[in-house]
Amino acid sequence: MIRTLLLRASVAVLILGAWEIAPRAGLADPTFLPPFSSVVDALWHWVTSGEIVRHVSISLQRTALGLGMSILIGVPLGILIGTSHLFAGAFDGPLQASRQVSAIALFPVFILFFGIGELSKVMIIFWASVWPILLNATAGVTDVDPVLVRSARSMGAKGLVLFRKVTLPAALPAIFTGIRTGAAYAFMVLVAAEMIGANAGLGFLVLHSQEIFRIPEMYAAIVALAVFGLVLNKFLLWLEHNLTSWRTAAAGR
Amino acid sequence: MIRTLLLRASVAVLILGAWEIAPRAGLADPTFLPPFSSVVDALWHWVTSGEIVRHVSISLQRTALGLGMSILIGVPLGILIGTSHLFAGAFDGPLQASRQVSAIALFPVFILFFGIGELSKVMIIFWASVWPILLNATAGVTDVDPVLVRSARSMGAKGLVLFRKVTLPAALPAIFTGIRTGAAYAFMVLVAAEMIGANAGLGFLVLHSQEIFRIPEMYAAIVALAVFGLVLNKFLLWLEHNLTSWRTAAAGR
Amino acid sequence: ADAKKELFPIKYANVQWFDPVYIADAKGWFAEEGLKIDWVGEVPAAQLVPAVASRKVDITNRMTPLVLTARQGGAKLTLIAAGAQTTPERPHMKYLVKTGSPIKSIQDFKGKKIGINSFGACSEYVLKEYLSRNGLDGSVEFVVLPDPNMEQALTQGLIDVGVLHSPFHEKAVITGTATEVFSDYAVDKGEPGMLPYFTHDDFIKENPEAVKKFVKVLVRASNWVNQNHDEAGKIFAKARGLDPQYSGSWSYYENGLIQDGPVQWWIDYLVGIGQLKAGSQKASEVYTNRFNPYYVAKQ
Amino acid sequence: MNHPAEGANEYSIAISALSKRYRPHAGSEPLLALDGIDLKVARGEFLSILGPSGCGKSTLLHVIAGLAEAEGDVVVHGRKVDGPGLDRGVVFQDYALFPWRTVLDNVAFGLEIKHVAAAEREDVARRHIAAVGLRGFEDRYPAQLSGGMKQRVAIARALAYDPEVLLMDEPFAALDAQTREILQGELLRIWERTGKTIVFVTHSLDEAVFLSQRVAVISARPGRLKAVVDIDLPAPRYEHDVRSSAEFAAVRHRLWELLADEVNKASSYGLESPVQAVPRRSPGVLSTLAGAFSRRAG
Amino acid sequence: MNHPAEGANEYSIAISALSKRYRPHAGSEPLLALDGIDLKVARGEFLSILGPSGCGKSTLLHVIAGLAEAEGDVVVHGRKVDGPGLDRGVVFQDYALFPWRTVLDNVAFGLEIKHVAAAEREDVARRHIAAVGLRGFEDRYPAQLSGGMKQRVAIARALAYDPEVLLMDEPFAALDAQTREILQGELLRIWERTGKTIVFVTHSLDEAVFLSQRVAVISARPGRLKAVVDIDLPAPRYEHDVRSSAEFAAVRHRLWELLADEVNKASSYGLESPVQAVPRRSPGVLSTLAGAFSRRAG
Ligand SMILES: Nc1ncnc2c1ncn2[C@@H]1O[C@H](COP(=O)(O)OP(=O)(O)OP(=O)(O)O)[C@@H](O)[C@H]1O
Ligand SMILES: Nc1ncnc2c1ncn2[C@@H]1O[C@H](COP(=O)(O)OP(=O)(O)OP(=O)(O)O)[C@@H](O)[C@H]1O
Ligand SMILES: [Mg+2]
Ligand SMILES: [Mg+2]
Repeated sequence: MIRTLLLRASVAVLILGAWEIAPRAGLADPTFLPPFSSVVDALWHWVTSGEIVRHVSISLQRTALGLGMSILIGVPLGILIGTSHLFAGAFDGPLQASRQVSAIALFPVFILFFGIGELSKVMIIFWASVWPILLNATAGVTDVDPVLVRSARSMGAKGLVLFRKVTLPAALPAIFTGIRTGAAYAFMVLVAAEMIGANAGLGFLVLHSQEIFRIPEMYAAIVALAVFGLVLNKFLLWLEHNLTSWRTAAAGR
Repeated sequence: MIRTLLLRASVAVLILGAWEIAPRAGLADPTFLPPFSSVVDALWHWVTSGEIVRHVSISLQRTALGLGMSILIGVPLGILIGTSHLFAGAFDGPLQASRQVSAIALFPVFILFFGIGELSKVMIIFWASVWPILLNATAGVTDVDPVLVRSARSMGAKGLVLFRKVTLPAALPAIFTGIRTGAAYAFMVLVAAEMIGANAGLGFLVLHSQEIFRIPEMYAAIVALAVFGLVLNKFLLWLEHNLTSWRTAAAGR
Repeated sequence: ADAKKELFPIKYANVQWFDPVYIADAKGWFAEEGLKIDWVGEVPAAQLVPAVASRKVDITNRMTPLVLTARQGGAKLTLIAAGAQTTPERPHMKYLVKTGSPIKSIQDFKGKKIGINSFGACSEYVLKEYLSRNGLDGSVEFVVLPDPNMEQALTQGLIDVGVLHSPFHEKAVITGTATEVFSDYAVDKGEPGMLPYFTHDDFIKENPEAVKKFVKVLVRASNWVNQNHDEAGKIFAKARGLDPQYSGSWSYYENGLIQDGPVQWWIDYLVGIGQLKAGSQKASEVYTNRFNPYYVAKQ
Repeated sequence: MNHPAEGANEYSIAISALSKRYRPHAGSEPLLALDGIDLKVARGEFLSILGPSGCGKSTLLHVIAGLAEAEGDVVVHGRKVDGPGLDRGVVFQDYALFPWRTVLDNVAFGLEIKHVAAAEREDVARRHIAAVGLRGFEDRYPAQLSGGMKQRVAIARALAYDPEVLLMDEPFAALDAQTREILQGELLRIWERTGKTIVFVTHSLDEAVFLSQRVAVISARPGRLKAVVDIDLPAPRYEHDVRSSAEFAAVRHRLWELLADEVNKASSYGLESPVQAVPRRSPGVLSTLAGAFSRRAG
Repeated sequence: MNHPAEGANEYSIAISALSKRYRPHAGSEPLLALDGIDLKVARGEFLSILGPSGCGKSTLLHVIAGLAEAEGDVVVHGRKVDGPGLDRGVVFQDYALFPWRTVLDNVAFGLEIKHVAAAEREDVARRHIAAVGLRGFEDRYPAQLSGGMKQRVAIARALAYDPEVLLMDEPFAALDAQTREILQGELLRIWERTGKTIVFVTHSLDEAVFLSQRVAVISARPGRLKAVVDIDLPAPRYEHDVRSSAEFAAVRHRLWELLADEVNKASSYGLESPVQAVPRRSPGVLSTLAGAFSRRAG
C-alpha cells in the first residue's frame, strides 16, 4: 500500500517536475508550454475567486445529461441488437454507418436540429459517448455464457424475466466497461460541445483562454478537465464495484 | 440469409427514401438537409473526377498510421498495466488523467511537439483511439479465467510464455473490441485532425464544404466518411473473426 | 420596469474578433432602442453562416464571399450593414512573418508555406488574387490553421507566412514574434476587405422594426468606434477578457452604408474562379441599405 | 411395482424418431449425436439413461428439456415440446450456477420465476440448502465453493423449484461416495412422495440399478437406443440393503454386459485395434501412453 | 511392496504444519480450509486423498502444485515449494482446458513449454489423444466436447507432459464406470513403468483402494489429516481380480468407517440434528426437502 503510494507520488513528481523545468530551462517555449507553477497559479486563482464552480457545474451538467442519455438509449439499444436477430439485421447497418461520423462533422446538422443552446451540447456529448456503450452492451449480451441461459430457461425464465435476471447481470461488467469508455469520450468531446454557443464550462475555458492568449489558463482548464474526468471515472468505478461485487468476492482469497 | 438481406435492404431504402422525400416535401429545410439524390450527385461528381481518391487515400493513410500506433502502443501498455502491479501503480494515474483530455484541447501542445504536418494529424488520431484500446487490453488480461492461468502455470508456463500462450489468446476478444472502438474514434477525430494543416482528406472536405456552404458536398463527404469507416470496421471484424475462430466454433451448432 | 420587459431580444453570437456590438451593448444603446442582445455564447467562425441560415442566430458578421456562396447554396441571407473596412492603418488581415524572416515582399512568397484559417474565404482568395497579379499563380502552399494557433506555428517555423485577423495579429506584432509584410489593403485599396452584417430574410420579414433598430445602433457604435479607437479597444478587451494591450479595433464604413463596389468585387472574383454561376447574383439583391437611418434620410 | 401402463395418457414423456446433428465447423460434415431414439416414460416413472461418454446423454436431456432442437418428436404430458417449460426441471452436468448470485439466491431462482412471495421463497430456499448440507454457506458466491458444494447447490435449486418432471444430468457425479448414497436414498424418498417423473443420466451402474424402475442404454456414437432394461427390485429400496441382494448383482451384470461393447466402441473410436472390454493381461487402451513414458524414461 | 522408506532423501513430497485460510469477503472472518497437515509422500509412491466434499482436497493439491500459498512448509524433492515447477503436473477437477486451442494443441501445451520440436510434439500428442479414445477429435475445440471427453483431454494433457510428480484431482469422476476402470488400470501400468509419484484426489473408496499404496483421509472442515491407511494388496493389481478379494473389502470397509463420521459432520454442518451415517429407516438428510414437497403437493 505505502509502497504503491510512494511510487505513484514519485512518478507524479517526476512528470510535473519535468513540466516545470522544461520551459524554465529553455527546452520548451514557455509561451506555449508555461511552467507548471504558473498553471497552478491560474488554477488557484479560479478556485479562490470561486469562478471554477460555475464552469465545473455547467460542464458537469452537460456531461451528466449527455452521458445519461447515452446510457438510457445506448444500453437498451445495444441489448436489443445483441438479443434480437431481427433488430440487429434491420438496424445494425444504419447504426454502424452513423457511428463513423464525427460530431464535429455534424456541427451544422446539430445546430439545425438542436439549436445552439444546451440541447445541442448535450446531443454532441450523447453522440460521442453512445457508441462504446451500445457496442459493449451488444457484446455483453451476446457473450453471456449459454450454459447460464439454458439453466435459467429450464427454470421457466423467458423473455423479460430471463433478460432481467440472467442476461443483464451477466452482461453488466461489459456494460460498465462501455459506460466508462463512453464517459471518457463524453469528456473528450466536451471541448467540441462547448465550441457551440457556450460562455461557460471547462471546455469553453480551454478554447476561450486560447483565443485570448491566456496560455497558463488554457493549461489550467485542461488540468481541471483531467481532474474532473478522473473524479467521474472513480465514481463510475466505485459504482461498478458495488454493482458487480460478486466478481471481487470470487477473486478474493 | 435472404430474409435478413431483404430486411436490411428495406430498412436502408426506407431511411434513404425518407431523406429524399423529407426535403422535397418541405418537411425539412432543403438548404440544410438536401435530398439524398443531390448528395449522391456530389459524390458521383467526385468519383468521376477522381478527386475522391486523393482524399480517401490521404485520410486512410492518417487513420492507418494513427490507429496502427494506437495498437502498437495501447495493447502492450494496456497489458502491462493489467499484469504488472508495479506498472499499474506508477502509470495508472498519469494515464487516467491524460485520457480525459480532448485532442481538440491539446491542439497547441500537439502543434508544439508534432508540428502541423502529417505527424500531428496522426498523433491526434492516435490520442483519440489509444484509450479504448488500452482500457480493453487491461480489462482483457485482468479478466482472464484464473483457472486457465493456474493450469498453464502448473505446466511450467511462466513469464512471457504464459503471457503469449494463455493471457494473450484469452484477452484477444476484449482486445479486439477495444481496437474496433478505437477505430471508430480514430474516425471521429479524423475531422478534428484535419482541422490542422490539412488541404486534403475526407475530414477536410467536410469542414471545407461547411465553410463555403456546400451542404450537399458536406453530406457527400460525411457519407464517404461513413462508408470508409464501415469498410474499415468490416475489415477489423473479418480479422477478429479469423483470429478468434474458436469462439465461432464453440457457438456453432 | 415595464419597458425593460418589452425589450426585443436579438440572438447574437460572441464572435472572437472586434465587433461594435460589444461596445453598444456595454454602453446600453440597444436598450435605449428597445432591443436586447441575447448572447448565445461563442460559435466557431465556420458555423456562423449555418447558424444564421438556420435562424439559431439572428444577425452576425462574416466576409462577403461566404454570404455569397451560402446564398448560392440556398441560404436566404441579406447584407444589412457594411461593417468593418480595410484601411492602411486598420486592415482586415495582415500577412505576418516571423521577426527576422527574409520575406520582405509578395515576391518572396514564392514556394512558401502560408497559414490561413480556412479555404474558401478572404484568407485564401485575397492572397491568391494578389499573387496572380504579381505573376505568382499557384506558387505557394496553403495549410489550414485555426487563428489562435497561427502565431505558434510562425514561431516554430512550421509556416513561413501567416494570414492573421484582429486581434490575433495585434498580439503577434506587439509581442515582437512577428512582423507585417503587408496587409490586405494592398489589393484594390482594401475593396474586398468589407466585413458586413447580415441576417436571414425571414427575420427581416418578421421583424423589420427590430432590424431597423439594430442597424441604427450598430451604425451609431461604428461611427463612435471610428472616433474612439483606443477606448473601443479597451471596452472590447474587457468584454472578451482580453489583455487590453493586445486589443485592436477596426475601421468602419462611414454610416454603415453598403456600396456596390465591395460586393461586386467578390461576385466578379467568385465568378472568375468558377465558384459562382455567372449572373446568378446581383449586388443589389445581395444587400439592402433600407434599414439604415442615413440611407433612409438620404431618400 | 408401478410399471408403465400403456395408455397414451399415462405417458409423461414420449420420444419418437429423435435425431440430433451437430455441425462442428461451419460447412463441415454434421456429427450425428443421436440417431432415431424412440422412448416412452410413464407418469411417475424413474428412468435412468446409461451410455458411454459422448454418446449423447446430455444432448437427449437437453432436447427433452426443450433447450435444444432436434429432428423427431418429443411429447411431454400430451404437448409437443417446443421450448422449456415450467413442468420440467433440469440439474445440469456443469452446475450452471449464476456466478453473481449467492447460494441462497441461486436456490431461490426458480421460485422467483414462479412469483413465490419473498419470505416463503427464502424460507423454502434455506430449507433446501440445509438439506444438502450447506447451511452457513447461504451468502457465498459459487466461485467460493468446492466442486461438490456447487453440485449440491445445483441439486437444491432444481428441487426447490418443484417441477413435475426432473431431468438430472449426472447430479451426484462430483459427490463423495457417502454423501452420494445418502442423497440417492433421499431422492428416492422424494420421488415416492411426490410422484415426480425423473429422467436420470448417470455413469454409474450401481446408481442406475439402485434408483431406477427402468434403465435405457444408449449406444456409442451415434447414440441409438440399445436396450431398455426393467429393474424389478423391491421398494422402498432405501429401506432394505438392496445393494447386497442377488437380484441387484444380476441386473447390474446385465447392464454391464450391454455397456461393455459400447464403451469399447467409444474408447476405441479411431484406434487401429479395438481393445477388450476389461483388459486383464492384454495391452490396454493406454498402452501407447505407457510406451511414450518408457521411451522418455529410457 | 515398495513401501515408503523413511530416509529424508527418499521423500518426494514432505508437508509439515500446513494450514490454509480463505477470506470469503474482504474483512470477514477467514475460513480455515486446511489445519496443520503433516504428510510425507515417498518417491514413486501412489497416495490417494479421501475426504468429504469441501474438506480441502483441491486446496491441498493446489498448495503442493505451488499454485496457492499457505502457512507451513511443502518440500518437493528437497526443495521448498515457492511456485509451480516443471517437476509437478496437475490434472484439474474442472478440466481447465484452453478454449482457443484444439484438442491436439491442448494436449501439446506442456510439450510446447518444454520446447519439444513441433513434429515430435504432434506425434506424442496424437498418441496420447488416441490412448484416451479421442482419435478423430484432434481438431475439435473444448466447447464441442462432452463432459467426459473434456476430462479425458485433460488427462492426456497431463500425461503427455511427463512430469515426475502427478497431482490428479478427481480425474476420473466424469467418466463412465467402464472407461473409468480401464483408465485406472492403465494409470497403474504407467505408474509402475515410470516410477512417478502420484497424489490422487478421489471421492471413490473403490478407486482409492484399487490404485493406492496409501490413502490419506482428511476430516471435514477444517481439513485435518485424520488417518493414513496402508493398502497392502498384491501388485500388479490390474492383473488380478483384486476388487473381488477379501482384503480389498476389508480395507474398503476401514476407510468407509473413517469417512462416515466425517461425511456426517460435513453434511450436518449447521443442521440442528446430526443424521446417521447411512440412514435406513430414520428420516434422512433430505427429509426437510420431502416435507417441502408434500406441503406443496397437499
Ligand atoms: N456444441 C457442440 N458442437 C458440436 N458437437 C457437440 C456439441 N455439443 C456436444 N457435441 C458432441 O455431441 C456428442 C454427444 O455429446 P453429449 O454432451 O450429449 O454427450 P454425453 O453422453 O452427455 O457425454 P458425457 O457422459 O461425457 O457427458 C459428443 O460427440 C460431442 O462431441
Ligand atoms: N476462492 C475461495 N474463496 C473462499 N473460500 C474458498 C475458495 N476456494 C475454496 N474455498 C473453500 O475452501 C474449502 C475447501 O475447498 P476445496 O475446493 O479444497 O474442497 P474439496 O475438498 O476439493 O471439495 P470437493 O470434493 O467438493 O471438490 C471449502 O469450504 C470452500 O468453500
Ligand atoms: Mg453429458
Ligand atoms: Mg475439489
